Amino acid sequence: MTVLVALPVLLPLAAAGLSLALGRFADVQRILGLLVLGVIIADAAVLLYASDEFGPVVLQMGGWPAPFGITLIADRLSSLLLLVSSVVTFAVLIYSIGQRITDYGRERSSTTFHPMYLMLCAGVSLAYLTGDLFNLFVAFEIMLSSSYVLITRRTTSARVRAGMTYTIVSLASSLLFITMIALVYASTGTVNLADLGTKVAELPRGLQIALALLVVIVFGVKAAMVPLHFWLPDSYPTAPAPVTAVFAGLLTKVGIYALIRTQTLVFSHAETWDLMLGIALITMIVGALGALAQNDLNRLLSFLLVSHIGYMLFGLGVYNVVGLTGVILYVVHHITVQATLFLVSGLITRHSGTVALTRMGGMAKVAPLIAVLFALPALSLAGVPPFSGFVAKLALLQAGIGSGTITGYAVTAGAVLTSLLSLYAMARVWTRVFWGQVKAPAPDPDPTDELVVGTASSSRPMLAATGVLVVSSLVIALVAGPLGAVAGRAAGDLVHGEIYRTAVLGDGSGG
Amino acid sequence: MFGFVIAHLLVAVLLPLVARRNTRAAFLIAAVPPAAAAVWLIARTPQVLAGETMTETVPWVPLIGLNFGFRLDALALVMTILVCGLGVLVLIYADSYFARGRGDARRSAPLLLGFAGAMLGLVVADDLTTVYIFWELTTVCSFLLVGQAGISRESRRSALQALMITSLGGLVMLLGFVVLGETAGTYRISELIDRPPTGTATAVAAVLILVGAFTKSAQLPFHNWLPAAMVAPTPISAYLHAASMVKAGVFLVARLGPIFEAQLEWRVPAVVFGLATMLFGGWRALHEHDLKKLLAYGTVSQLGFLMVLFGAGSHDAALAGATMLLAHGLFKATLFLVVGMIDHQAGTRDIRKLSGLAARQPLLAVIAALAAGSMAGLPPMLGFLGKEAAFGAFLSGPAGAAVDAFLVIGSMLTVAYSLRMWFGAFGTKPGLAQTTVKPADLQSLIPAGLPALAGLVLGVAYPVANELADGYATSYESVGKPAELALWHGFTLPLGLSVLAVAGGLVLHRVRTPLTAWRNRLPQPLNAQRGYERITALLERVAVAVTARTQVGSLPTYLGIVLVTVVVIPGSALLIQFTVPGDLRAYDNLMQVPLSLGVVLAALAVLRAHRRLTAVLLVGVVGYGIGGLFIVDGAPDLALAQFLVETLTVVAFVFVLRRLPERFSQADSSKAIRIPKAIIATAAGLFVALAAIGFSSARRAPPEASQYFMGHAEKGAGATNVVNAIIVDFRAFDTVGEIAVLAVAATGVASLILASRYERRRREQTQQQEVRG
Amino acid sequence: MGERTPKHKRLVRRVPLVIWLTAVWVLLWGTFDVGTLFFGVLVALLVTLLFPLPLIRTGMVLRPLPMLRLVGYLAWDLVFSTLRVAWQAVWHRRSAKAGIVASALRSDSDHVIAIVASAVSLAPGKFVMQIDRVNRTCYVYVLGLRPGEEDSVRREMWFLERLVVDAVGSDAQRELVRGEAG
Amino acid sequence: MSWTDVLSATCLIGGALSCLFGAIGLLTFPDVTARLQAATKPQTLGLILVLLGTGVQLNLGYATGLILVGLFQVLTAPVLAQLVGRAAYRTDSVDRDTLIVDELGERIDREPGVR
Amino acid sequence: MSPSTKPSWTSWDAPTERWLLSGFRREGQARSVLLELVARIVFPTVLVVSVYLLFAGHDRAGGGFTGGLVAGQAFLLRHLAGGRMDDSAVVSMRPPVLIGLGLTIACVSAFLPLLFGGQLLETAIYEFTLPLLGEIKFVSSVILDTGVFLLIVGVVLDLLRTLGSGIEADADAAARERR
Amino acid sequence: MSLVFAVTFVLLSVAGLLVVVRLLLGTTTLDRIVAVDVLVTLVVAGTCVGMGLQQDGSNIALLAAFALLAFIGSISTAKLIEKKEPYR
Amino acid sequence: MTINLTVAFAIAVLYSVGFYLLMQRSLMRILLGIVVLGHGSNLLLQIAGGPPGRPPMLDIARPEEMTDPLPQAMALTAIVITFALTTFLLALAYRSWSLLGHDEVRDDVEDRRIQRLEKRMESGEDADHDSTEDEPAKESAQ
Ligand code: NA
Ligand code: NA
Repeated sequence: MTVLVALPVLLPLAAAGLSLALGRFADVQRILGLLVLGVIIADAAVLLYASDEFGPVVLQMGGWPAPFGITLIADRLSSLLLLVSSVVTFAVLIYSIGQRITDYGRERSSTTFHPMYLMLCAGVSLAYLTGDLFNLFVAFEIMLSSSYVLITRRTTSARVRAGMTYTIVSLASSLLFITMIALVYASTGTVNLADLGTKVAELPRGLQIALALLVVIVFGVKAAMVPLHFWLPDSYPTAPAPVTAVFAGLLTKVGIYALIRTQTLVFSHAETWDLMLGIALITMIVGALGALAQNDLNRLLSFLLVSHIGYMLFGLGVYNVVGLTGVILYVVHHITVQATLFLVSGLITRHSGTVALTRMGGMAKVAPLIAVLFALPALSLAGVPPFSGFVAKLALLQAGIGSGTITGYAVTAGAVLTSLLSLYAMARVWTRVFWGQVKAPAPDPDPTDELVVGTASSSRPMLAATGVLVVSSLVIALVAGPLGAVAGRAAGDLVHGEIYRTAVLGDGSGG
Repeated sequence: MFGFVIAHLLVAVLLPLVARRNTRAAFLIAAVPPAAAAVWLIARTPQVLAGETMTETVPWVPLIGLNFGFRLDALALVMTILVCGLGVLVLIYADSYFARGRGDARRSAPLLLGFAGAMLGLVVADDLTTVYIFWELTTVCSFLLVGQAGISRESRRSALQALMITSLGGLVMLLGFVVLGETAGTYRISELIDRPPTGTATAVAAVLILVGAFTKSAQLPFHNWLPAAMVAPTPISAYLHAASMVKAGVFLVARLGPIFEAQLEWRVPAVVFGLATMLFGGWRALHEHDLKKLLAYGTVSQLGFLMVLFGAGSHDAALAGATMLLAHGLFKATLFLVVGMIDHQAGTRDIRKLSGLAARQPLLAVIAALAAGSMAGLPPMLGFLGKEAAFGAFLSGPAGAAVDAFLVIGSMLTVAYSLRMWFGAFGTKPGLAQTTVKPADLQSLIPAGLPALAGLVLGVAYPVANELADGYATSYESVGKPAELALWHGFTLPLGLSVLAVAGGLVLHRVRTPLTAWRNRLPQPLNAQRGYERITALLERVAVAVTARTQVGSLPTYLGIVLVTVVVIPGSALLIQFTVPGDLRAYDNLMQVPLSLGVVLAALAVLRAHRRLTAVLLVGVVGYGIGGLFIVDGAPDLALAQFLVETLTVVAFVFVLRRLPERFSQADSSKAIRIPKAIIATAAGLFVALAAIGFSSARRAPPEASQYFMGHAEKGAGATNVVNAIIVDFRAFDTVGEIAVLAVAATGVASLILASRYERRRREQTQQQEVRG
Repeated sequence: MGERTPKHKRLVRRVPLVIWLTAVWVLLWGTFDVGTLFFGVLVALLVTLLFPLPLIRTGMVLRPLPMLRLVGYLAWDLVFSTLRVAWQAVWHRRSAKAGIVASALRSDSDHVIAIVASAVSLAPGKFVMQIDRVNRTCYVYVLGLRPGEEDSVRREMWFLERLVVDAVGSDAQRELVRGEAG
Repeated sequence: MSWTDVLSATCLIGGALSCLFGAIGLLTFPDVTARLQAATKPQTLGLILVLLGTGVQLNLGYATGLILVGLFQVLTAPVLAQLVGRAAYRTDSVDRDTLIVDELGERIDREPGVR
Repeated sequence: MSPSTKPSWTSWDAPTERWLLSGFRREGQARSVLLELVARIVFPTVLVVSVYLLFAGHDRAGGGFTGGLVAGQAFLLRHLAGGRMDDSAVVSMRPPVLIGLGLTIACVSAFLPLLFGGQLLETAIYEFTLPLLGEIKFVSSVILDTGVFLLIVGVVLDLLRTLGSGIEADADAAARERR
Repeated sequence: MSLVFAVTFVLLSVAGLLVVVRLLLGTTTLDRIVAVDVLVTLVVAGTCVGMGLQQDGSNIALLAAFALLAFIGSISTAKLIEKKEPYR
Repeated sequence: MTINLTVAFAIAVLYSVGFYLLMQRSLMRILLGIVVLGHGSNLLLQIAGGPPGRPPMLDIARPEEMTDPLPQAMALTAIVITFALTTFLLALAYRSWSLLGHDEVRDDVEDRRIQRLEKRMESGEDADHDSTEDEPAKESAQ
């Protein structure tokens, strides 16, 4: 049973190794990838059921008790995010395979994509599941390093700059991460998260605050919170659609997850966290305004991504069960929807040959299916009911109003404004891309690169994969009731860290 | 009720499958769900009027109070009859209106049905969250219906404007709902009415909710989206922008009025803005040449009227409001459909081009006359009943008198533009050729005629109307004897006001030409359309300005900001609490001094290096020095790894440097850039060092984990080298991850370096092909 | 280029390497017992067979006594030269002169030439800057060279060549070196 | 102090001094080739002496490993000298004024095609 | 490029025999008799040292990681002395395959204890006595270490293939194009 | 005996710092390569002395690896210097 | 357990130098900055374990005189990871050089476009975003 916790990490890692070794057999790579990700979905579902029903599933690696060995733990939050993430990665893999087969035929293998993609999945899974700060660092590095490779794969001159920005900023934040771990270890002598919860509380107050803030910055860079967000809109948009989709959907959320996990388990806040609320407000507004200034579809979506990170920080800032419930719901919703939108953007670009909004038009007539595939997640992102985004947003608004502080009210108002601006941005995309006169596709700006745009049509697997994600986001809305209940319980677990701590350390105090 | 809503939406979702093949069938199929709902509702009327309300709750996300709560009471009944009944008629009308097989038709059928479903859900909602859900659904449907294919820039703009303004209101309203719901602890409207919350929060909620109602119901200053939305096809205007959607705002005020009965913050703005809107809309309608625009401003005016009635918060006003709600829906739908037919058959709806239509289309003229009469408040139409009740509702007190005075002026305007509308459309104008028209078909005439007829019938059968309206009005306690609807109350003041209104209207209609000329000379400081455009332009400006300043696109700046954040935020927290630890020593092992010195010197020298290779070697020395420090520390494993890795790193650099220029390409940047960078870097470096001292001084006990590892390495992990035991056993999982990173990096390097080889190969292939070809 | 050698003979020629590698293994573990030896041979065989180096007919013969002489000479040279250079480093500094002297060797064997060059280079003061393999010439850089000393450098090289050939050279090479020297 | 200690002390001090003189030479000699001489070779001797000095202090099992280290050093130092020296000569890092004889240069000049 | 066909004086020291690589010579690869002699001795020696480090890691400084890196240095030396790496092994294995294999071994080794009823990544220690060889201790985590070792060797070989030979090929191509 | 070790340490440290000075001065890259090589040799010697001081030779293989590393790093850089790229 | 001043000073310098290099435009300098930062952080990680001691090997030292083994293991992992990412970035620098002919991190094209747009807006030329339709489209699609 407990081995199920390690599968989402070890399986893709082993599969990545095999995939690397079998680089010349394209079909084997594809089947291996789909198979492993499929297994992870099932595994995550079981973990979610088990953790919700019987409490966190804990695996002490190597049989060494916590806090000595490395603990993997699937509680409600991590298994929920794991489930959603694996659905997204699965769908994106289908999309990517479809794209490659459409453009290059079945035989052409791509030696790096599949192993790197599996590594990325392993890293994401590990980040969710690990109960150890240093292991979390390792998880981040697996995830990020494979993302570096994916974003610079077959780079063209246009993309190499983006790859640099991304890689360098991520590396800088990784180095801060290591520094933070060193400080943590220097002061507490442990890196087990559950153990840290008790040990950090014994530190002098000033050190606690400094440490908590440093942690916020380290994960804030990954999560793209303003003012640490700059790198994101400069780098994500250039990558091929499936890569951007996974990045946008998952990587920032892993940052958010780490932020939530550490801020609830290791540090604790007695009341509403005004600094975080302020950051949330700025993030929301700066991101939304950034989106309005863009003419590039992918950049617009990237800025919206930043903006909506603000929502998640908002819930964390409120720091109570309602707020955290909202965050969890929002993360679940946003992973799906943001990934979907980038996939749709990929479909649009294939048709139009460009990402410049001003050069597109009339696509609703030419490609009505894409129009539908865009409209639903777009509305969801804008928080329009009855889609998943609305449910999450409502929970956050309730938390904000319920916080009873002026900051809370201000951020709630900001959230409403952001919602309006998001809708405006989406509606503008709609009016420019899908309405108006039909425009002829622009020629492929770089025919030598791997990405085929402007000429090819989208294949069935690509549409199907996007459709699967759209349906997933609808399903999230449909089952929002039970989902909300689970999220609520997960938020309760977060606020009362005892459950996690007991699950990891046992009933004793960790000896 | 939920079943009906779902049925609407489901059929709407599946309808495109039909619409793709056969648009006619699509409209007729689309008419089925509203028809069924209408029949069912009408069958329910007696029970509802008997006070037997039906409720239904479908939980969605109970945790956050998100439920589908429904309740069929008198107000809901009135609205549902309007929504479903008119829905059926409009769909039948649309079937003949839209040309067969056109994209507009394919799109419109499902959207109209979906809209009907949303509207139905909205009017029977008994939960604030439910209200909001359907509210926004109608907004989205409206956006898509107004924009259609968005071919013209005007249609795109109008659709966007309607969307943005109503969404703005919707979101503010949602905020109000949340405030209200969180204050009262329930989102259920009927519960809120039973136990109305009080206090500042409630007042805030009231204002916020009113904003939503104002935008949706096109009240000043948000009115302008409605006339702009007239670019939509006529059946859509008739349904959305006359009969149903724009009513949502006033409906909401009607629905929630009893909760805020005691709040002045609710009643005063509603009445004031309502009156202003009524007058403004009527005034504008008086000058429009486009029949649709004329009707649209008429709608604005009527919505203002309704806002006054529902916002006033009394039994009598509510009675008048419910009556007018019904009346307006009936006559305005008819008028829009009639205009649609004129447009269709005459090819224009400009009253300056239409002439002599009454003779050629007598039936149409009669239908229009019935509707216009109701609009003007002529007896025995339903409109008359409503208007008279309205005049009667504000008789007490000076405030009431003032309201009444404005209402009368508004009604004069209404009479005037009703006349203008009818004569403009059907009258014979001197000096204008008779307009040639195609005959209207029955499928259009019947849907247009039925509501007009209903207005007449309900006016005559005023007890029925009274019963319907009173069912809602009783949710307010009446002060004296409750008013009743009747055609004849005797010679009362309201009757006099009615007469005054009609007479004034006639006069206004006569002097309309000089009036228009005078109006055109007036300066127009208050133009809502320009205001909207200004605001959006400002938004763009702000967006671009903020983005241009925050997103500078320069990596050094970004990294600088990250570092400044590190120094400022946790750094200040650290500094405030920093105390020099008592056990601070200069060194622990003498060898640390020369090694550190070497490391420091080499590191500083890197900054001054101009040759790449020199810099690399210096960094290598730093690495070897660190390795030396590791040895001194008693970490041979680490030192070994450090030396090996350092060497490999240097070699890797050297491999790459073979191809790169000898010196760094970057010219030395100016002092103005270098110095801030140096300051930031130094501050950040000092922060880390200080933090290292501060944090390491906080630990008192040796780490348990390490003690455990030392105790268990030999027996448990089979190793006397504890570090190795940790690497391959205690924390073997880290090792697995670490080698994964290595594998990834190697793969990435290969993918980057070999890319040029692939490109070269491809280039050579194409060259060869060119040579051959 | 492959002259066909029987397989077993080729294996035999790998034996010295296997012995050397086994010795290294044992040196590393620092324990001399059957187990270490067994695994040493195993590892040595594994390395030799997995990464085989091309076989070269060296004709080298190891002669212990001359070998000792060579080592002794090198050690002495190392110490002596170090002292000399240290002296120069402290007292002569910047005025130190040098020269590059061409010195033709007599043996025509990669091994001998390489070993001689290495041996010369080991001690401070001089090193082989370049070998002209075809012309069997070493270009020796000599620190502190005084004018007219070129021939003594060449003589020293020949002396060293003789020591090397005596220690590891084949009989034919010894013949050659002695003949020319005589 | 046993005789091993005396031997060990001599070796250690001698080795360290050798290293120090090498370092001084590295600092004071005028050009790369001279410094190369001065630096790398005394290090070889110094290292060997230090290894020896330490080796007699340790027990035999450990000391054997030191032989390997010394062997590596002896093997690799000449190769490095040749490569660095040649590179210095080629990149004109050798101070020609200090060379009283340059038979390599003469030979290269005699053969015009050779770079 | 001068019109002369004479090789640069730096290649005068090319050995006359094949010292390092069987049956493979590379155009333009600078050779040096001293370097090749040393590489010929040092290369297998260092491989033995690396294997020693792999097994000695349990009790002394070392382990799969350092062992692999040391073996990598051996290959690096060979690359410097002799050029291309592909033919260096009898079993010619592309570096990515080696990397993949190493990673797979490491991951699979995590699951092995499950077969014997242990925990994931648990270590089993087997001690047995063999005739002649004496007491042998086998610690199962050495499998993980071996995976690490292989992977690291693969990584270094891959770096030599790409950063080493790959960039050199680019340089050659650039030179050809310039001509 | 530990005095001898200490003196050795000091001498080696001084030598190391002198080498670092050369490293910083240059003037050519080859000088720096030589300096790095010497520096690693000094670290090897220092480590060796340290082992003697602690009477613990269990990590001698480490020294073998170090000695080799200095060599490999140095020759690779030296080879780079020697190779004059035509584009320069 | 407080770390000593010598090492703290070294850490301060290493981090400062690393951060300064990180803020340069030359990718090679940035890369060196990352390597230096890596050194600094690894040193910090190792030092976080406490003062120097004997190597943590059970057969040659007693547990109480050993250094803390856990930071060593973590620092080892960190060293490897830094190395891996360094080589990757190095390859990226090379790729950048061979594609673009330089290895500098230039500013983002699209961000620059928005800054130009902002300048134009300020000078009042182009207030309406909708009219960007006529603007020459962005340099590339992807
Ligand atoms: Na392309
Ligand atoms: Na072990």
